[in-house]
Amino acid sequence: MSAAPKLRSVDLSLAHEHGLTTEEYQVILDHLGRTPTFEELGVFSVMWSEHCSYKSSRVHLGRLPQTGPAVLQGPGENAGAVDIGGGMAAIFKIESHNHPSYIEPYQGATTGVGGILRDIFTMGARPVANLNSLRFGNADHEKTPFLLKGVVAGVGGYGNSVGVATVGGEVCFDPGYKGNILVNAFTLGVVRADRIFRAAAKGDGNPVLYVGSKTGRDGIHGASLLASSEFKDESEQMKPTVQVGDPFTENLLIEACLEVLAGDDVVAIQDMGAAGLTSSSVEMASRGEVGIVLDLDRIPLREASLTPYEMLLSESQERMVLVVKKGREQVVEEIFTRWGLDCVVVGSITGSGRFVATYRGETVVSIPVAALTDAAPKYERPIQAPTTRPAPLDLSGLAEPGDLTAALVALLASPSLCSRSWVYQQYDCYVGANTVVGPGGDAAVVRVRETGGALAMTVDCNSRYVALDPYLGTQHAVLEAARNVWVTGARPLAISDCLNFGSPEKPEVMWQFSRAIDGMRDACLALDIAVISGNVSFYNDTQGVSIPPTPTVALVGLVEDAARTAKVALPGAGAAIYLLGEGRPELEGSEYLIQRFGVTGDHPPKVDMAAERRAGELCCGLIADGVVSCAHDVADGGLAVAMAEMCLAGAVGMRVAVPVDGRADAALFGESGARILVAAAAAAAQQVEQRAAAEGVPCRRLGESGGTRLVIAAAASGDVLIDGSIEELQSGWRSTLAAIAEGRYVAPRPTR
Amino acid sequence: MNFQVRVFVTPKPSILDPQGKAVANSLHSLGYDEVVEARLGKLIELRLGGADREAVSARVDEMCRRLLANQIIEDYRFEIEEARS
Amino acid sequence: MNFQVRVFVTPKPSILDPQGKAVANSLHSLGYDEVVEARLGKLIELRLGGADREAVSARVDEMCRRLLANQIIEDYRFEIEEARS
Amino acid sequence: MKWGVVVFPGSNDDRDTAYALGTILGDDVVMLWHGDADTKGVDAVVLPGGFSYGDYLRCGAMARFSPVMRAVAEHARSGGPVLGICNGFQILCEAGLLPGALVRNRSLRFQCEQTRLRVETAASAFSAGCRAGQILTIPIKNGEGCFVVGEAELERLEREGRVVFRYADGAPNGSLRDIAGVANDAGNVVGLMPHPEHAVDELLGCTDGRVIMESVHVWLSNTARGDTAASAAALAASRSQA
Ligand SMILES: Nc1ncnc2c1ncn2[C@@H]1O[C@H](COP(=O)(O)OP(=O)(O)O)[C@@H](O)[C@H]1O
Ligand SMILES: [Mg+2]
Repeated sequence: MSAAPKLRSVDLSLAHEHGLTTEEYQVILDHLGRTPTFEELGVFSVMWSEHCSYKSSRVHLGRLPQTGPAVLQGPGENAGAVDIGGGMAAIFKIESHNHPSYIEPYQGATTGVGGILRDIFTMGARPVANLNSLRFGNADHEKTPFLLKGVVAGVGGYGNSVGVATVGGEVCFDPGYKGNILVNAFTLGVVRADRIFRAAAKGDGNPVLYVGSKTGRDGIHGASLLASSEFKDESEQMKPTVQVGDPFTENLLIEACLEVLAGDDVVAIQDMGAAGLTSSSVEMASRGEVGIVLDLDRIPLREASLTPYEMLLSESQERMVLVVKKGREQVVEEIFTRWGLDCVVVGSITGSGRFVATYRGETVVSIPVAALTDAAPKYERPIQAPTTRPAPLDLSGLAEPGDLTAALVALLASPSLCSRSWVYQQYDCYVGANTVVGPGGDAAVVRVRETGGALAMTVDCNSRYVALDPYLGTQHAVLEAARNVWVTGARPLAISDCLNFGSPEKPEVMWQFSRAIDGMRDACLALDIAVISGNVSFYNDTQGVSIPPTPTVALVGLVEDAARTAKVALPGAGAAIYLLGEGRPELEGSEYLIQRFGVTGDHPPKVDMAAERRAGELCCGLIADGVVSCAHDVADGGLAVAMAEMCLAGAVGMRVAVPVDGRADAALFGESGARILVAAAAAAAQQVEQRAAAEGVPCRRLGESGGTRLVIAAAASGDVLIDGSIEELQSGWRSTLAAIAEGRYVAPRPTR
Repeated sequence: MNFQVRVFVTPKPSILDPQGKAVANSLHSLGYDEVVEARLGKLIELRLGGADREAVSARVDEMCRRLLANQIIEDYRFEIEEARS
Repeated sequence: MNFQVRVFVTPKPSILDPQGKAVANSLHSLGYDEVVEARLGKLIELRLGGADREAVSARVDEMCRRLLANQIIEDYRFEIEEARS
Repeated sequence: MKWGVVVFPGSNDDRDTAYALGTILGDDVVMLWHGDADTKGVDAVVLPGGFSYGDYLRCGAMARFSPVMRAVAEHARSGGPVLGICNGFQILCEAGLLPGALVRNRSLRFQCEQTRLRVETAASAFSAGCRAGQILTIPIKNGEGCFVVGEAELERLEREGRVVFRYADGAPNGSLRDIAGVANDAGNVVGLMPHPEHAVDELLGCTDGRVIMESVHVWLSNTARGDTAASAAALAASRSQA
């Protein structure tokens, strides 16, 4: 068929090298009624890859709640959309870029950020905020400094330059990620609800435009894991190469695309993400139930020697495909040209229902679109609960520390709980001029000028909880995210999830996955929120060992009045400190247990969703009504750490008495959920108590802010448990992350 | 003996070089139309001691592989000169 | 004719070069104690056409002065080679 | 009062600057496209922050050749106020409208944080509304914010009272003598690394940046009223102190 030299003739063994199974190859033969061309095999292999087809996860994802009164667009488009009032919508999504970031941390992170940004502005929304969720091996692992520095510089390098504020995120260190780090990137954009763009190609004869950077050999088969030694023999040049991000071009793409989309000329638009030109064209055709024909001779190339196979599969960054109304191509081209971007007609929409590509006058690909999408394999992978369980917690062997202040100082200086400022100070959190609450608190809060309201957003997952119990652990992830949003004064709207797991071919991983989905579903139902977008990342294994299951939850909430939000920092002396909700004496799963004793117990903290919701909604209501403007949830590190964080953020001390039932360390460092600390000015204290009583939320006045020390006593006995100055508390807290990045961090040994 | 080493680290030919592209564009807009391509790399100048040229070469090659170049996206070369001083 | 030009842009000796220092420190911590100093500069490779070496040299010198180097903080040199092709 | 905010390819803070000047301060604002050699009759020009042309070769190196910069230089020569913020400061240095250059932060990292600035002189278009010695809290966000300049030029800057802003708690980036912002010899062109446009909105925390932008009103009314004499006198007075 093609005049271009064939690299290999197509047979079963080549199909295997492309990651297709014998059965899958047979299905391809049946669909085509002939042997596929080399290019067609490439197209099938990427479209049917786990990454593009969700073949192992699709049967489970359907269990997630995907609709609701606020949902304008659920899963299925480039990103999801929710109604935020005033005729406006928020578009958001989280996505993984794990493997590339392990290979080349800087470029892996940049291209991760670039990719998720494109998913947002293709929907017509201006990206306004980025979050990132990062997981590395243990803090003292030899590769951690290199990976941490590279990833953080990459996230910042792209976001800062492209001009979108990075307002929050999370960073975790755990030996379980030492061979497979996680880099999950989130972007949120804002758009008028009636101007949301969807990517369904339509209109026989409408031209297809290629916009943005030229195509090179970047990341060919990045999505489908190429395993072909022949390629290397053929030529060194054939090796798949790392993608490099170009934030400057992306910046121009954003401006140009938003300008084009403000007009009335575009039918559909889609970025070229994983599997590049192929998947973007096929997905648009599939959504619109049309065919598409591409003339590969017109693809702008970085190197003339690219083969049609490479053009179809290249993952070069900063490229988009547009379907434009016939006759309007010039208007569109002119805008892109003014922004200095390549814009070329490369094909058209057809009524054939086929994905067709021609090269030098010959047809190299002709496949029914449905065969690539709807007919893609879908697997019910075997599921098997693990047979071994961690040992239940036996507290008798774990001596309570004599010096609880020192224990708190050590906890604050631990890699998990220390200040993240070394990370987020490398990110521009100001650009856009809407950041009401930036990084350093719970959720970030970004104003929406068009409505006078604001959006709160956070990413959370405690993978230690998930490893102990995927069902409960995932509920915790949703609930912690919700709490982080509630305490800023926002009402949770919807989530986007990034499900990072090991190989789906392992029954135990599929069990974790399935249980995590159930946990996410039940938590979402309890909170009346939907999952509107997300991403599944399987095969996070090294040498047969899977990462801890990590269903990262990105949650977005709505603040009605941007002037009514709360921060973590204590406002000053004389405020009454209240605890909303109540804890149990439980240490299971806590940061304290693992740091100090090196054990976890056999289950995470208990979950009480009704109590979570009551406490959260009370707190949110108090903030929205202007009663309190300082709130912080209790999460990793427990009550004492949460109090210390409020003192450190505000540079003000507090003197409190806490209930102790049994061990003091459990009261101070246990991680029971459904608890929120608020600080209320003296005049508002009564209101807090009355509203808590009316809403049935346990509410206890613990003490007052003031001075320069954190003093925590036991309520019943009056014994002082913790007494530390702000300087003492922050000594290690401030410096640990820089020490990790510079390879100077030495982990203390657990004492037992 | 003292040596002066110049290490050249350049983006691999097939890797996108946004910086080089930008330099070429700028040169064009300044009227230097004769420029066909620009690529931007790093120059690392090292002053170091060593027994002889071969020994230095082996060490510098190791430095390049371990630290100075990222071979996933970059190539390197170096030149060794005996230092005058 | 076609030429291959390599432009070297280096921080002026009087300007502090924190990147060079960081490279030297990293090399030391990897055990390369023989390294006395490292300085980090830029290498700009140009492919361009021109009548002859002199003409190219004059043009490239101008490019350096106008765009490629900032003479407040940087020095530049370049080498011209006739391209094989 | 009408401002022009220049839009280079890769400018990021251009819209934020226009918001600060227009919505918050209530002045008129027009955007000036990099490709047009025209300042459209504005009273003052801002070169905003961002990554013009990706800052790929050197910060500001490519932007200085934009057609609009010819018009900006002309505006500056005739005494019109020009403010360069962050990338804008870098561009002004590259263009030779301000002395010195901005190089990589000593930390080798991008740094985004609040800083405290000390106003060193009221004798510039963008400090005329301040008191010398006044402390302003304004954020920085840059990777190349370390100001360097030759020895002789540095002494001249100091002697002539053209160091407009200094980091009050020590330079976070290694800047010579903690310099955060400088002026040209007439005082009408000012560049600074911190972002006053990101410190104007009550809701977002801090409003110390307003006085920098509002200074231009004072400067222009001095110039209009007394002619250049008033500002020249102020300039001379502050220089003789220095
Ligand atoms: N990778 C990151 N990028 C930006 N901000 C981060 C990152 N990691 C943590 N942060 C910020 O640091 C603060 C503390 O993070 P974390 O301890 O995870 O908060 P929480 O326990 O409330 O979820 C938050 O404001 C968070 O947004
Ligand atoms: Mg929190």
